[in-house]
Amino acid sequence: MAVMREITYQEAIREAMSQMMRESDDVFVMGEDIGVYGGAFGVTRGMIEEFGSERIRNTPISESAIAGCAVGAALTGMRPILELQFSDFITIATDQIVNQAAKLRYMFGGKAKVPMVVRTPGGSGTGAAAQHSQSLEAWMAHIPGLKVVQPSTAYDAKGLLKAAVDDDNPVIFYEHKLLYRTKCHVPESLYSIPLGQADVKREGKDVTVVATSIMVHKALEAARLLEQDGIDVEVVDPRTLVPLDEETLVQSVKKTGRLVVVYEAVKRGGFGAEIVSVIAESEAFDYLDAPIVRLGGLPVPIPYNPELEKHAVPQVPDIVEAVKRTLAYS
Amino acid sequence: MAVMREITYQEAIREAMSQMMRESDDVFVMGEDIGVYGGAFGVTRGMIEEFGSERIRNTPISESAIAGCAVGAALTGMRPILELQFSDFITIATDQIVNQAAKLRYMFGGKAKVPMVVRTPGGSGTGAAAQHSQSLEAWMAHIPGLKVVQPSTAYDAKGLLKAAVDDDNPVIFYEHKLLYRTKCHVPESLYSIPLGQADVKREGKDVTVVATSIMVHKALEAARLLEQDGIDVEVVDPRTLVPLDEETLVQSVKKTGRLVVVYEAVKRGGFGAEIVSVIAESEAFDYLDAPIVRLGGLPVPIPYNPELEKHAVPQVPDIVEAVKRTLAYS
Amino acid sequence: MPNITQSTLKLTRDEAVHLLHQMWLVRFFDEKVDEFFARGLIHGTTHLCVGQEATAVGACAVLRPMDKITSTHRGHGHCIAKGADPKRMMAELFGRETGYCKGKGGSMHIADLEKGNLGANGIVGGGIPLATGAALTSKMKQLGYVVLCFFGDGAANEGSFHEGLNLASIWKLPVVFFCENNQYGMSGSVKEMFNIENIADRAKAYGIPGAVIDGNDIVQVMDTVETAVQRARDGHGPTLIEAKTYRWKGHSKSDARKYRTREEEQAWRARDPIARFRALLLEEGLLDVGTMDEIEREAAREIEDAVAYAESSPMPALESILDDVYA
Amino acid sequence: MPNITQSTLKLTRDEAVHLLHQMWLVRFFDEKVDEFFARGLIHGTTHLCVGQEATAVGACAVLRPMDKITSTHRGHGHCIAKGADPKRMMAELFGRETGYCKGKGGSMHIADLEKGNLGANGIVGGGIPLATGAALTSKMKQLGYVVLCFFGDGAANEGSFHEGLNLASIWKLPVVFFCENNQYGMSGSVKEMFNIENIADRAKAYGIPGAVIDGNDIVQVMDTVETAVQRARDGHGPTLIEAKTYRWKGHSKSDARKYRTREEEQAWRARDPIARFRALLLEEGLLDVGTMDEIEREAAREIEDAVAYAESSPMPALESILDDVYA
Ligand SMILES: Cc1ncc(C[n+]2csc(CCOP(=O)(O)OP(=O)(O)O)c2C)c(N)n1
Ligand SMILES: Cc1ncc(C[n+]2csc(CCOP(=O)(O)OP(=O)(O)O)c2C)c(N)n1
Ligand SMILES: [Mg+2]
Ligand SMILES: [Mg+2]
Repeated sequence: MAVMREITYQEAIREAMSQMMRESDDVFVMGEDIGVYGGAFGVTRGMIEEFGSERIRNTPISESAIAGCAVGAALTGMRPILELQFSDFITIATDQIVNQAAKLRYMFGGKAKVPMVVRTPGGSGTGAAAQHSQSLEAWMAHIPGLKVVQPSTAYDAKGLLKAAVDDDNPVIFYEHKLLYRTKCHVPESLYSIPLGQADVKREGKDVTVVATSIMVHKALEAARLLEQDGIDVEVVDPRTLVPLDEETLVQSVKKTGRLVVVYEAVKRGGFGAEIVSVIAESEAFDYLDAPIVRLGGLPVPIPYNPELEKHAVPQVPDIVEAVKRTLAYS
Repeated sequence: MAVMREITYQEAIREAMSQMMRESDDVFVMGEDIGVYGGAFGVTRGMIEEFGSERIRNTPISESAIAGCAVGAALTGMRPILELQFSDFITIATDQIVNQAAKLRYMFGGKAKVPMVVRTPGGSGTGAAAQHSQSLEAWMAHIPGLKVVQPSTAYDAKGLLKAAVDDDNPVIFYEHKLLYRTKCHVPESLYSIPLGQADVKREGKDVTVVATSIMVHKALEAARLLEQDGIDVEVVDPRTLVPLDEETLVQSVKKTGRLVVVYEAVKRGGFGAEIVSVIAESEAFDYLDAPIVRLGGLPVPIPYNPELEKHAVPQVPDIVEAVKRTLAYS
Repeated sequence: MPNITQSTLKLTRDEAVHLLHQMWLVRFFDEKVDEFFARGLIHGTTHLCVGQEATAVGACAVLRPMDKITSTHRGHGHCIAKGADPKRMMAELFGRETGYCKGKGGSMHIADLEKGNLGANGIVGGGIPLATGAALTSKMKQLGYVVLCFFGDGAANEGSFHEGLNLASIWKLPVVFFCENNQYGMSGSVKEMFNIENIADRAKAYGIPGAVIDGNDIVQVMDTVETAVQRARDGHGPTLIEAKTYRWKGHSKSDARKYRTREEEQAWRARDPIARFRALLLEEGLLDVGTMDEIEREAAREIEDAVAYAESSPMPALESILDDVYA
Repeated sequence: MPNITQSTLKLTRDEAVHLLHQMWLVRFFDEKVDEFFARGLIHGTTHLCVGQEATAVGACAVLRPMDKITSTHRGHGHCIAKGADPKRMMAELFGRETGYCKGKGGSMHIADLEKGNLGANGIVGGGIPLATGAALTSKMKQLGYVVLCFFGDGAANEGSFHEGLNLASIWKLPVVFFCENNQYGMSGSVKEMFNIENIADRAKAYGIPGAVIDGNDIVQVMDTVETAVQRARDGHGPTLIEAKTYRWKGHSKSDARKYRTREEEQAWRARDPIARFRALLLEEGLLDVGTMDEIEREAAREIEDAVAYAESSPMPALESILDDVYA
């Protein structure tokens, strides 16, 4: 049996971009410090050497203009990939993403399309504090016209990025800083994972844990621990928030009768609330044997101190405890 | 009995601002066209004549700078009220509101305070189409450090605005364009309605309808229609999303056993999802006799055509139907 | 910094006819819209460019069909000037299925991609980065087109103006930034909102040429835009043009115009760009009064036709509401 | 547009001692931080201002205690120069309860409100509108203070720069915009990101004075800032100062500095602002070598003390995480 190649999440993203750029001249990357610097997290490292500065476009620190420039380029036939250095900076480009990219097609009666991808790292854990550690994917998922992707593994990242670039709509592609160095098997050739297909990362029958991004890994670890107590956890990774694969979520809950939703974003108003609501409104409601449990970030800006920082978002023991709590309910 | 004075929502807001400005020199208003023009919706009409252009500050069309300027002024001892002409334009000032105003205090270890109010009209119904009709309050409610208010009546608007200006934190105060001309009794003297107190706008025992902003009025109208069918609807208006009066919501659902949540914002990822989740996680879960029903906006940008525009957000018949649906469930 | 020099453009008779006809179309279109709004027949809000016909028509007149524009909330003139059909524009304002946006966009969002109009924009300054991006496509794909970006004086104080012009300058993109300085934002006067005489002076901040022109003189507009377009097409990057003009009407439907005097309005009405163009054509002997009157009547008829078309067009089906969110 | 003229500032001996001491404090602080990061003893990221001591110290030296500053991600120098205690700064970097932000802010968010430092900022350009607002308070309450707003060359391409400067100009606010042009953003060179020679030329776009100075010459920095501060205090509004300087270290902790040459770095190191100031003081006969060496040693000791203080300070309690979100 051949050894399966393993590469990092970061390499998978770079590989996907490079392969797509080789296939189509319409695809290019723009962003701050993505040239010789290789991007703040090294994702584009080496790409300017292969593709040159016309297609790996280093931009000024002008998030609003570069986002709008991507929209204008997409509207006229290019397929730009915009690297926004930190997802917190979407706050500076919000108008261009939310009022322009998301709405142009509809406002124009269907005559335009805006095929662009905003790749941007979210999440805490690097000690960069409150303005560089947010998880604001719920905002984007609230906006009709946008699609929202949150890959949790290198494999998913490559395939979902291919689908995102091929998609004719603006896609916000949330990477997670702490996942960049995680590895798994990733095929060399280009492949696509359709947007809107959840992935059951672990099958189980006792309780469903729906987790996104880095929380998928924490949920899997919690599942391994719980297995020792004879608890069989199903871990479902939606992978894309928009479109959301409601069917897979509903089926899982109907099977297990218990639901824990785990996300890193601030709990209040996070996308987990939407997942809870989808279940509470669905036919799965009748199958619920316990109240739904939601684990999300504390209602605080992300603090700097490393211990506080960890404490601000759900950790493995929190998930273990939540699963036990929901199972104890009767 | 003396006749009770009725004034409009718009007048109530103006009166509150004027009374507070007479009481304190620290309070002032800034925004686009709020001077002789009186603001895009006429809310500040006449104020520049009383308070002069130093305290009713007409700004350039620079949403990011004026929001940041308000933050800087608040940080150093003023209590600015920023009128953002349309709440959609928060997208241009997002960084200053979300990364600065909301977080400064925490990031500085509690040494700063940012007592500012952003007053801004949201909602559809004026034919202004997709870039001028959004309801993005869910975004702000997701951000620790911000408070979020959505008054549904002139009475509430005056009292909540007083509380918002007195509050030492940044408060996003969402007005609704279609409510500006609605009237009700409003006391002349200044009064405060504490942030975080829901208001039961109508008591009932069969089903709880939690509605926000203009949907409160639609829910009340639906309740009147349903009364004719012998259905007794309780209408709860949270009034402030942050802080959220969870207690009142939970008690109401425990009483009625059925919940319909109605909001104008896009259903997917709207704040109604948070309300559903709060109930689904609470002790009220056990009292639920039917799946929760959520009514929110369709997943579309707000269209221009008036019929389509109405169709994009919940209307009275939708609420009537939803209530009947939840009651039919068994 | 290079400067744009004015020369006298030589117009052919056909061009003169076309330009005058377009100016009247723009004027009559917006006057008709004004009337319908007043009568409550049109929904929403609108921003009329009556008095500003020379900028829209003049600037678009020197573009090639493949060239593109980005427009603003005050965009009917740009749209007509770039070749749109007033019928489908009026239908859009009436919210009809036959409108440019199938009734979903309304006045602030009319786009006509086939003719190269990348759309009006409800966000002040919102079109500036878009124009930059469209110019980037032209450059990267070597398509040879130029993008003309319209915006108002008010927009020049948005961050998107600053960032967009800088980006276009450093990347030498084929875009012309055309500021219609009509002296006011909604109510904010340029005298209060700027501490400089000319907005075009900001060109220096980006190392690009700037030009201040009389926006009510269509020949000057054409001349200046042509030089800037040529420069852009030749790969030398953007230019910032500021055309001084005036909107005769209020900002939008309900505007008591307290922020300006009736005298000021009269003074600007006396500089009517259409009357001035007529006088020039007469002086130059290009067109006689009878011909010009007929052009005017013809334009008025077209707008009546547009109204009839709009009124008789069907409303969009309610179910269409869910269409066209995603491609 | 008025221009700022340079004159030779006369320093007293005490002032000289103070300035030199501060420059060394800044340098030693950041060199120590660099070392601790390399050894993995400090968490997160950091941006060092080694090589830029003359701008921070010079600009703050001419401020009064009541005056305020806004700072940036590269803010340790500004903070020390405005009077902060290095102990509490270092404690913050160590995430301790005794730090300026109780361990919640870290390097990018240190603020010292008592001394008038309204905070570093993790958002490039984010502090510019804040400075404008703080200046508005001064004006509205007639408090007489001036706000000095630090930002980098990279920030000058953010929309907040444009909007903030325009607002401060039209409202004639008491604020001085001080651009530390260290030639690069993270990796983007000013040569690529601007199509103009001097960022200060952008002052013309707002009708305010601009000045380009040698940011490694502390006397020139003081001189220029003093003129601008006086102008602001007198009610004449803002000034834009551009100080050309250089950061000796990489942008942040992991930077291979591929975007610039080692030769360029050497050339700038040769213009060391501290060495130049020492040479000047010697030349003017204000301080002798022995005294200057002692100042240097004293500063080094203070930074050692700061480290000891930080290391021995307690970590914040986990429960404190929920504190201070709301007032
Ligand atoms: C970002 C943004 N801010 C404010 C508004 C509200 N608004 C619409 S038009 C306008 C004035 C624009 O002035 P200018 O750019 O000079 O264009 P004009 O209306 O004079 O043509 C304002 C403030 C808006 N649509 N978008
Ligand atoms: C809005 C925003 N964009 C990007 C970044 C990432 N970033 C941090 S510092 C920096 C470079 C800033 O350059 P400059 O303003 O010249 O300051 P310097 O680092 O040179 O002192 C960048 C791009 C950020 N923190 N904020
Ligand atoms: Mg204008
Ligand atoms: Mg720099």
